[in-house]
Amino acid sequence: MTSSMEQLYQQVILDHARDPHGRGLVDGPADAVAGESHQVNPTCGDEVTLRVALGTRGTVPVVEGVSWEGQGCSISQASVSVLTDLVTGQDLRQVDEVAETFRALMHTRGAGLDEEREDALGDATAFTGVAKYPARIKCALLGWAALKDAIAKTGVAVPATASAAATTTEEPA
Amino acid sequence: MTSSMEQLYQQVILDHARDPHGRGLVDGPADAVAGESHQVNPTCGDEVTLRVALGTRGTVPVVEGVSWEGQGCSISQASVSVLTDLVTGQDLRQVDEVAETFRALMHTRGAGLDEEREDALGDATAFTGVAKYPARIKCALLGWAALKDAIAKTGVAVPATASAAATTTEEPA
Amino acid sequence: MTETMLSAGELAAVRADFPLLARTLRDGKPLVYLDSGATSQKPDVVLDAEQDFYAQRNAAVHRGAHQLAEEATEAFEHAREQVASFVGADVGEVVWTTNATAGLNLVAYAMSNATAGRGGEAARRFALAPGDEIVVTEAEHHANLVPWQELAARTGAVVRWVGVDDDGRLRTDELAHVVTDRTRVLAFTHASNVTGAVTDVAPFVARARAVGALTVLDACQSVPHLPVDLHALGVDFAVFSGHKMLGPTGVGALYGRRELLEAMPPVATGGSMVEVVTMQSTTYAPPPQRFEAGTQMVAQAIGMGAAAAYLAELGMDAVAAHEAALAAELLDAVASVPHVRVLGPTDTRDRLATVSFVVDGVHAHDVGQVLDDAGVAVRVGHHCAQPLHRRFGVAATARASASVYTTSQEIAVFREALTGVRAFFGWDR
Amino acid sequence: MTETMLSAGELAAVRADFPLLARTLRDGKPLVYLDSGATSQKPDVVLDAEQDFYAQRNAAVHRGAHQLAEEATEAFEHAREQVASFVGADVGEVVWTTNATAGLNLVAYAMSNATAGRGGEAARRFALAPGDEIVVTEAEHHANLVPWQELAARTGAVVRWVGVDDDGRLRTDELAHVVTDRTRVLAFTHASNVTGAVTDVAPFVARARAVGALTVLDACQSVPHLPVDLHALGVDFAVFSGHKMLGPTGVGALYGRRELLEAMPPVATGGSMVEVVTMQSTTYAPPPQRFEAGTQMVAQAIGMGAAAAYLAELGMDAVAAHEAALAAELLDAVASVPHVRVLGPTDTRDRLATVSFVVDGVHAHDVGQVLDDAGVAVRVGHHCAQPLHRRFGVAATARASASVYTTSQEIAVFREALTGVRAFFGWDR
Ligand SMILES: Cc1ncc(COP(=O)(O)O)c(C=O)c1O
Ligand SMILES: Cc1ncc(COP(=O)(O)O)c(C=O)c1O
Ligand code: FES
Ligand code: FES
Repeated sequence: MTSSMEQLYQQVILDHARDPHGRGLVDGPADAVAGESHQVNPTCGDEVTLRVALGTRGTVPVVEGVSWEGQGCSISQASVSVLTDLVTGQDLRQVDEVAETFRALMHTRGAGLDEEREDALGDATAFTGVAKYPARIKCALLGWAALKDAIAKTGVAVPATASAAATTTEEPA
Repeated sequence: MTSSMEQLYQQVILDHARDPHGRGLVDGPADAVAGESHQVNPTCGDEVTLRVALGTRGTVPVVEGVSWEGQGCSISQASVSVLTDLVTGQDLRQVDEVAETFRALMHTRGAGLDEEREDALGDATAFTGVAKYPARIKCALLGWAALKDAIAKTGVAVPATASAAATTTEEPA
Repeated sequence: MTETMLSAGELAAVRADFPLLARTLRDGKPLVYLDSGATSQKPDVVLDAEQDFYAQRNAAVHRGAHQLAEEATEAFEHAREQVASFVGADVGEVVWTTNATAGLNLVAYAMSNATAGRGGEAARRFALAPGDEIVVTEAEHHANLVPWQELAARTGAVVRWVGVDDDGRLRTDELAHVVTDRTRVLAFTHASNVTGAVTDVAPFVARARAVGALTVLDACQSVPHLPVDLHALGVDFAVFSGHKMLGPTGVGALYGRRELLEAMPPVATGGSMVEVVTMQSTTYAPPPQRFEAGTQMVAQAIGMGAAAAYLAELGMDAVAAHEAALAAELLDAVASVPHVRVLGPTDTRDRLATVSFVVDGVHAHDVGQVLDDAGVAVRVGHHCAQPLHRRFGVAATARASASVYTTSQEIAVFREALTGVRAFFGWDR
Repeated sequence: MTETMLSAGELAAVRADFPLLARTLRDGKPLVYLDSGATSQKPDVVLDAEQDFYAQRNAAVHRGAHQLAEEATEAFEHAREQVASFVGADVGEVVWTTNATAGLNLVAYAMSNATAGRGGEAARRFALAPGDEIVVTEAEHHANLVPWQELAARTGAVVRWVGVDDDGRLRTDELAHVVTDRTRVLAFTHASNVTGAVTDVAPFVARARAVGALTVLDACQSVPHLPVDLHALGVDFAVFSGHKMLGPTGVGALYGRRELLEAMPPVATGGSMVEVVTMQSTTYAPPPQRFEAGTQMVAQAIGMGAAAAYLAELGMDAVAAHEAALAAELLDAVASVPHVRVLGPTDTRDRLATVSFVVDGVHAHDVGQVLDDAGVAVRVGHHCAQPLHRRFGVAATARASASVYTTSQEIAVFREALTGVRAFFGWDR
């Protein structure tokens, strides 16, 4: 076993893959705003359907629940499982930040991010080793792509981040 | 000047090219059977239109006249000029034989044919050197292709050659 | 055919011809290349043929008066002869294409163009009308399915298909009712890139002839591995790729019976395939040039010719026999590992050394990753055959595929690595 | 741009990179290659890039889980970046094609498919209706004329064209009345492969935008010789070939503005360009993959990337300046020989070092043969531009065309050989 392989398949990943969280599509609370997205990884044909339920905390939109269904490799299944844990209960600005951080992690070729940013990722830092395997990056991002699209489909706008808001009124992508 | 170049552009060829025989389409005798063909050399776009008038000598069909019009390089112009001289007055079996011999000459890569066959070609043996230049073979054959097609268009069958007739009743191609 | 491997000496000599096989991977592991079904490695004679062309005679073909152009044209047309004779075709029946996919698209678009009236009366035999049927099989690579779906969508024709049995064999018994008087095209694979099953071509050709349909053979996987004689098979069209038969990327061939190519309208148009061009209209050159628009993949065609000559020199009977023995070893290897299921025939009759399988509880991509870590390169995914995978109720498989340079030792390394896969993912502990 | 040649030392260094230039011909004559307009010679870095790929990382791209496949994919996509940045495009806007001809056909067939309803609502902007107009120019290579004639024949659209003036320049003044509200496509060359005239693109783009027509630029002859920035030019589509820009045969590129590629339906279909395939129907991948069906010309793309990097390293300003000086020398050479007439501009402003000419009384092919005998390789014929030749009342010309590796000495040999042509055929004695 090479060390990059051990970094790829960290125990956290294997555990999430065998026993994924959020699997099985459920309807959110009746008063939640729902969005759903179906994404295909064209290189392998694997698919995920992800549903998000948004509520509000004060005036801020928050993710009340995530559920999904799909098939894919251990990386993709673990990733969407970890995502479910990470974003549930977070407000949309936080979700947007964590998603961007995860995307950034996937472009580090395995080097990882600085400590502060990694902290925000929790269990998702286990995916650092994936970035060494270009063919697997799409696996790790499949669920995140579905989440982004599902939130977009709710029609609820992501509030601008503090820094973004300071310089521009445009929504962060 | 290389020697293959001298063999390519023999004086006979240069002379025929400058002063070609049979150029200018004419109507054959009223009682002749006429055929006409237009051929294009796709590699250069040059063209020839050739008209043949057939009569009979006894029961044997003979070429009474050849005339043509077209544009092309010196090799093509000389070749159709020499062709005009060679086939006028010949019966169709002879024409067919000389055409086949000329085609054979073009596949000798400049080595030429045996003396007996070359004799039948007369001035056309001057084209021996052309066969060393694959790109020019089509030039030399352009008029001959038009002749073959023009004769075919008359509808007059080429009588079987002695040898061919002995083994098959099929028309020689 | 006897299943006799190349001797150790012969095989060592073959392998020495392939520079890439000497490569090592991360952590210094030797490469075990079992992905020849996707693309083959290339022997020195192929690389040298391309280099020699570029360094000695590179020029535009069929155009120039100068010596380089003559030499380039001669090398290019010689390559066409090499490829034609390798598959039992006449030289005028071979059209260069980018790959097999392009060859299939060429036929499909020619039919479209004929349907739009291009090519006149002679091309009418290629025209389709709404309700006409195009028959494919459930085993096809997307390259021999999607172009026909698109042709159907453009013309109003309908796609039907012959099924696959539980062993991965084509349901030849269905030909009688699926192929009917309405069938205009019967497009089918000579050998599946997933199951490795080799098709018995005769009943397909017979049935197509009986109803007057054109046959289109996907010979991508057969030409590199089996003796193929297209005239003897009697198909109307066939396609194959250079890169799968030890040749370069970027080149393939379309075979078409001469009288069909002569009647078929062009698809891509441009330079070198025309006769007379005016601003208003254009006339076209005879085949094969009519189908070769623009500057061709000259160096690659020459490389493909060299690959055909290399295989012919080895002898396709010897190649096929070697690979038949490898097929048995591959099947043995996967059968020896518990919880591994093969898609396709598990006997060695009429099959390639291409074995696709699933490991219970482990996604194919994860299987491939573990094998890769042991230096073993296999393909994972649907192998561009989603319907066939769906037929077997799986989304993806891992596929080990061999070629003439593959050794028994390599298959042993593969077997060993496969043995550890389930344990790695926490099963069977 | 100043017309400064590369210094003798720089030029010697460049020439040392091109193995073929050292070749001698029949009778030991050194080669004088003045046929770069047809195809260029290739530097070692290009040959090495291909060889290195085959010997080190050959594998199917975008597919495998194994290390070779990862490395191959990375090299392939890196090449796309190299080519994109060389022409001022984004990486996702570059589609690999076999050659420029294939790129033009791709756009024309995509429009056909859109007309047939493929690609749905988003693709409607590409659909043509009877009476719609496609405007080309009289200077086009057949590759940028015949595909549009065929598109017109398939859809009922009409082809119109912008003329050429006596100097060989496009009649920009005609744009205002030839390009109208009915115009859907304006396809024109960036530089003529016959006259060498370089087009002032801006008025074409401006007029097309004013009427809402798509612009298609044939950049085959500009990209190898001039700095080209497609974003700055503002065209919608552009095509060019690898083999003319020091790259391999068998590869080219289609540039398309991102939003157009995103809306455009596929043409060739098959593996690697799909998302979900069932026996009944198929969904397609985003661009550029949507337009890249089947196994790509991977080694050639990598070679084309290396060629772009090589030219970028030389600097396209330096290349253009060197060639501008060569253009002046070529024009001088032909002007010095009596009874020689040039087709195209005789000044050096906005023109390539490509000079086509006729010798009174001597057919172009015979001119070429005499030059060939002196070791000088030129192209003869209509250069795939019959209408342009007809415009000037000739069927064929001889064409001398230079590249970055061409020297003044070579042009002197050409001039010397040209001087003897008429005498050889018995004129002027
Ligand atoms: C101006 C121009 N356009 C198009 C082409 C066609 O290029 P290719 O043959 O590489 O497709 C050429 C070269 O032949 C050309 O010079
Ligand atoms: C059976 C089969 N058909 C068609 C193809 C397509 O070949 P290519 O990608 O070379 O066009 C392949 C290979 O991918 C194949 O295995
Ligand atoms: S292999 Fe399909 S998502 Fe990972
Ligand atoms: S060059 Fe055209 S016929 Fe000789």
